[in-house]
Amino acid sequence: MTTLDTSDELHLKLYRQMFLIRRFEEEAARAYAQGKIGGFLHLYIGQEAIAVGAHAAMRQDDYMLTTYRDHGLALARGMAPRAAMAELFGKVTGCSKGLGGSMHFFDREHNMLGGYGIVGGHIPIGVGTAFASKYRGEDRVSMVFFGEGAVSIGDFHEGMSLASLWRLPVVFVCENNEYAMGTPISRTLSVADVSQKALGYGMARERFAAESVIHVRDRLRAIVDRVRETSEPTLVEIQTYRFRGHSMSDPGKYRTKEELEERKRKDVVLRARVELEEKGQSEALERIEKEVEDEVTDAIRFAEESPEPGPEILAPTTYTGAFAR
Amino acid sequence: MTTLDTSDELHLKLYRQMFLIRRFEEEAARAYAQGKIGGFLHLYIGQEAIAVGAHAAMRQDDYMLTTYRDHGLALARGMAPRAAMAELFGKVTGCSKGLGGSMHFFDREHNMLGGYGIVGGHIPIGVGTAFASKYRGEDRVSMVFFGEGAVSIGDFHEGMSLASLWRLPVVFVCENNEYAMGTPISRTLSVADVSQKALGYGMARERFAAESVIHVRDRLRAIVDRVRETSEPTLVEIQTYRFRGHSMSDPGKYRTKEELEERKRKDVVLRARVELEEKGQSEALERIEKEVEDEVTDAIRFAEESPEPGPEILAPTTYTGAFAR
Amino acid sequence: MSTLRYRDAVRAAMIEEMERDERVFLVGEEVGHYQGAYKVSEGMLERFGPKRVIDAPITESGFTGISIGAAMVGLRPIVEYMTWNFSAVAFDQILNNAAKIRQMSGGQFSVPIVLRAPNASARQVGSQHSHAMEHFYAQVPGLKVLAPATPADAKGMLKSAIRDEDPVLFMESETLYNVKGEVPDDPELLVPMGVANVAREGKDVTIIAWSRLTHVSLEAAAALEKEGISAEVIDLRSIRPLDEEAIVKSVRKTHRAVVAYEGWPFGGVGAEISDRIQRLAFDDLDAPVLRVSTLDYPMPYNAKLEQHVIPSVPRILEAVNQVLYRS
Amino acid sequence: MSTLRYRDAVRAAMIEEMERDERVFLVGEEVGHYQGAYKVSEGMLERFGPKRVIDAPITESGFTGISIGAAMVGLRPIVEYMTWNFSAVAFDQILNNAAKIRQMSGGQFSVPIVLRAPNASARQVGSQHSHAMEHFYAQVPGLKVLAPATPADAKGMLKSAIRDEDPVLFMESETLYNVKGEVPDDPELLVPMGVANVAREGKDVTIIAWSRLTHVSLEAAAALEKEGISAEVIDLRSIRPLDEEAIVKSVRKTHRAVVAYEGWPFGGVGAEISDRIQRLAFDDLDAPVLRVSTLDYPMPYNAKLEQHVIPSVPRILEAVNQVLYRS
Ligand SMILES: Cc1ncc(C[n+]2csc(CCOP(=O)(O)OP(=O)(O)O)c2C)c(N)n1
Ligand SMILES: Cc1ncc(C[n+]2csc(CCOP(=O)(O)OP(=O)(O)O)c2C)c(N)n1
Ligand SMILES: [Mg+2]
Ligand SMILES: [Mg+2]
Repeated sequence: MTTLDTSDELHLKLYRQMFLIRRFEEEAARAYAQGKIGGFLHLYIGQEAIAVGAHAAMRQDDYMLTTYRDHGLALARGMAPRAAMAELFGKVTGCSKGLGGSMHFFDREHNMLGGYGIVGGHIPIGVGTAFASKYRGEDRVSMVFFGEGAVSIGDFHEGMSLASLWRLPVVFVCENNEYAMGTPISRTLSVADVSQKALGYGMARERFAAESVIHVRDRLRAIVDRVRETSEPTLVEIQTYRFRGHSMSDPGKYRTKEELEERKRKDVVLRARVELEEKGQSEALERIEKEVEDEVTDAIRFAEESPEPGPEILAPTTYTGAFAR
Repeated sequence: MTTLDTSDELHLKLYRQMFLIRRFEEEAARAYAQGKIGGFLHLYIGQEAIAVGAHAAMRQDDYMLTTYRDHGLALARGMAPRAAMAELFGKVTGCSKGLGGSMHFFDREHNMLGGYGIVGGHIPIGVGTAFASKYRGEDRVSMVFFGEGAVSIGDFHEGMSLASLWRLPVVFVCENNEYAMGTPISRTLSVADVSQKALGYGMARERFAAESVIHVRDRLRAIVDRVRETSEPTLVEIQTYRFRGHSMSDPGKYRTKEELEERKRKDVVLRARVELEEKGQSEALERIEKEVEDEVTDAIRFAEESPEPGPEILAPTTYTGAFAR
Repeated sequence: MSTLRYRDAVRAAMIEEMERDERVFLVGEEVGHYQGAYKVSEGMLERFGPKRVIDAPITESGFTGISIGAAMVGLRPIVEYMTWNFSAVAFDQILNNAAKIRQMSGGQFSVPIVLRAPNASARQVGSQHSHAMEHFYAQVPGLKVLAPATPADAKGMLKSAIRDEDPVLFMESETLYNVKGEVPDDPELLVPMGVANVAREGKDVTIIAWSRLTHVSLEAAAALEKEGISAEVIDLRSIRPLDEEAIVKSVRKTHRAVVAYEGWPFGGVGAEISDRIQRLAFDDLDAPVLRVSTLDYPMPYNAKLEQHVIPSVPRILEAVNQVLYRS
Repeated sequence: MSTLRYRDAVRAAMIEEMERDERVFLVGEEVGHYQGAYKVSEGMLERFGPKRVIDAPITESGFTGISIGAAMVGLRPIVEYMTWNFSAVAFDQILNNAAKIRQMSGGQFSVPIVLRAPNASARQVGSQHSHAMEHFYAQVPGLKVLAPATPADAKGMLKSAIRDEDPVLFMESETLYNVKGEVPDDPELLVPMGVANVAREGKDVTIIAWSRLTHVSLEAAAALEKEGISAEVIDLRSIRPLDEEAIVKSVRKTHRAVVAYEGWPFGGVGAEISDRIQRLAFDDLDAPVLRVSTLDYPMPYNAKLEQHVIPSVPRILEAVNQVLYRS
């Protein structure tokens, strides 16, 4: 069992990551409104403690992957804001060379194995990375994220079934933000406790709220350690909330203003800030926030100034080698 | 709560159905060896108590459907042996006009909604028939059968999820015969108790062995009555065993002779016969068996003598109305 | 006649048929409380209630299968996928059950079901969300596939689809939902399947298209007119059944054909049309049939590359010039 | 050279590549203890152990996805489906992940995976078990599709597939597994993708085929010879990439083409070939290209109807006579 770092230094570092995600996405939303970003844009605002806490619980050589709501995980993993913003702008300097867009952030260097657009489809992929680790006798853990809307689809079940049967080192993280698009969990699931889904596989399960980034880190670290040691998978339900619509086109009429306001009072980014302030870290906070502002401004500028990919990029990214149609 | 008929008369009737299935399939196996039947032939021998007991627990207007291993259910439901055998022989007088074959027995008149070849694919179909009953305000129950090998596939999960969420009157019957083709349940599932799969949906579950046809009828009747009353689905695992290979081409090397012999000693058809004999029904048994032998002989003769479908049958069975390519 | 947007025409067809026939219901993700991901079903939950306008969880294979089962025993489901892309997880249900049940039951059971959704590209939605799925499904006997381009056809053909006894796949387009057009009010006015529409008459070249590309082809035809070229535009509307007579008739007149559509170049509906023309109008052809399709790559996110990859007016003009041996 | 059955040639390729490269493994239903549903992997569990020859439960989408994930991080999975029919439940994984990951990651991740299984009809296995799935998959950029007809090609091409960096779909046939042929022993002898084979030279007509239909076409060519007609038979072997040069070259010589294959007539690989011929050899064609395909119905169980529906020697002869304007 590792002893966990609970220093202010660490907390500041995690706060910085959350704040970066928050500010990155706020600016992305603005750029979207200006028509600089197209297609879908699913914001992670409100859920930052999960990606950041999870990254802190993992090793850099562990594999992580998620859904179309992928900016948070990518930035937490260490993707440069420049590469992230340039991807949103469809530029060749983007993490996926402008070919993927918001839903398909990939970063091989940081073991961010992608954002995927088909609900549930990436779950077996994540299990497959754990399969590879076990096959090679490595002690990596894989972590795959999905929403509570994804647990009724076939690929969730097949991924869970095979991970249990083959005892693969994978943590399934369900980010339960209460809504799948406009559908509340009560119209999606016959059970209120998502972690109950583990029972049919004899899989270990955990369930907690993303109250704070440190809490998420702590809970996940214990789980990840156990998974690494035993090579037995676990299903984790983390309760959270998204502050924005499902994507930019969603006005979010399915929930009340009051509900939203109440949840915003529990904002994990704000709460981390308050806590750190109370611990006398105002100066460090200001420095960090300034840095992040600069980084995001720089990312926007970089994205704006970067060149677009040309048609010559299409063939070599479709197939690896030479290939005649 | 209905009081259950436990008369010898009923037991003889159920024995007759089981014996018919047994003899029908033995003769089908022989015809297959003679090249009169082609493609796949999956025998139900050993599992007869389930289809027959289930039919006795259901009403004739209830919907039932199953896998490619479908002769048992079809005959239990009341399909004429002639139509069944003719289908195996590929004749136009067959239940599916010789177009379906062994895996695709359908009988609209008897509410046998088909045998299906894709593992799991028919489970949502079965749920859909229950959806229709509820939609129309009828009190029919649907029953869908599948093997223990089917519970890891996506469509099982989606069917279970939706039946629970929408509270549909459907009984999921898993015929656990311990093997999926050559794979024992231990290499298929991470849990030994298949009924445990219900837990993740908050669905009611039951589990018992198909010791006798009356036992199956009794247990299922109670479940069906409850489902009919509450419109809440149930997952039922029934333990059984198949005496033949997965299909005709399977020599069944994955199990020992001893295992098979031991199971054959518990043969539900044989046990029903012994019990009825002990109750002094030898004469009735002989009469029934003679009748069945005649019926099967007649079915074979009918199948042999029936005409084959001609090409003109193909267009009107592909589309309902007129249709230009 | 009323002026309706495509979106409203689709809705009008559903409402009229649901009013007419108790057995018809609508199921899909966000079709009810959310009023439809693209607002196609707006107001329908309020009108018909949750029994007939059903919000489904993300289980495309599950609710497709359920609808097939319900159709077998007498209901007439309309399944909305959020987009056709997501039907890929229900592919087996469509291929093996919807299309096969009638034949493998020897004709005992039909599957009167309509599967509908927006299809093909929709502005930068990228690699996994831009598929033109008709190219997979039109191959399959037992299925019918429609792809109307106008509000009037959307309404009239969807009504035909809902009344049909067999599975019908109905392809809309996010990029068409706001297109306006005159739509007949008569609820008994159905547009039949299998009949193409000559969207513009011409004599020098035939452009065959469907769905959004009908409009792009009409634009191309207008541009060609300025160059003195008279292009006939055939809007297929129905892909399976395919109105080969209409195609052949036009090509017999123009002697030249270009097929313009979204979808990859390998096989698919475009190749089928090209093959039929060369087979049925071989002696009438003065040039090879050319196809203007999506280029042979997964859809890139970048806006310019997306425009580069999907068929466009300039690429249609280029193909027309080629079959006319100009340039 | 050794004389091997097709089944053994496939196995030999897998064994050689697994001996050569630790990263290669085999996963599928019944591939291990049962020795393969069609005995293709016989003895492999004993040879390589359960770590590398893995029995999977019935979860085609799951183990396809797992293999894609494993391939992304450096392994080289071979996935066996019991038959290609069952890949329909994994369609989304193949379409949206296997084919797309490389492009949507901007080239960061490749998916070196081989998906293999018997394909198309297999004697009365009926409606849901007789699909020719290449017609769906060959459409998709990002995938490669092979369908060898002989043991030598089966071995050499499977080895190429396993060493390839991209997803390769490998189509075998239950009806070919017992076919014998000479197979080179050299484990470094690969048969490249994208190169067709002239299986028989001729000058009057070109018959283009693949997989089992290559053999049927050779039979047809032998029958034609007796009537004084010299047919060239092109065995495509590789469907995507497609060797259009070989096809065009042959048609330039013979001026007539027939495409013979299993699969429905609407669209698919056959239409693609027909389209390429009319486009690339328009002036060389003396007759329309004709296709001999499976008829446009789900596969019936009845043996005679099945024979009626699938392409056969008489139907190929009929098409050849037609393109030769004999009758
Ligand atoms: C198979 C499939 N069906 C439908 C969609 C459309 N869709 C995208 S996200 C989404 C809701 C997902 O909700 P949830 O899983 O709770 O994740 P969240 O968006 O809340 O993070 C839907 C329906 C899709 N992408 N894939
Ligand atoms: C999706 C799919 N994958 C594979 C198969 C091939 N297959 C047919 S039956 C079977 C075993 C099924 O076992 P189980 O569910 O236990 O039923 P049982 O045969 O024992 O009655 C397999 C693998 C199939 N039909 N469908
Ligand atoms: Mg959610
Ligand atoms: Mg079994």
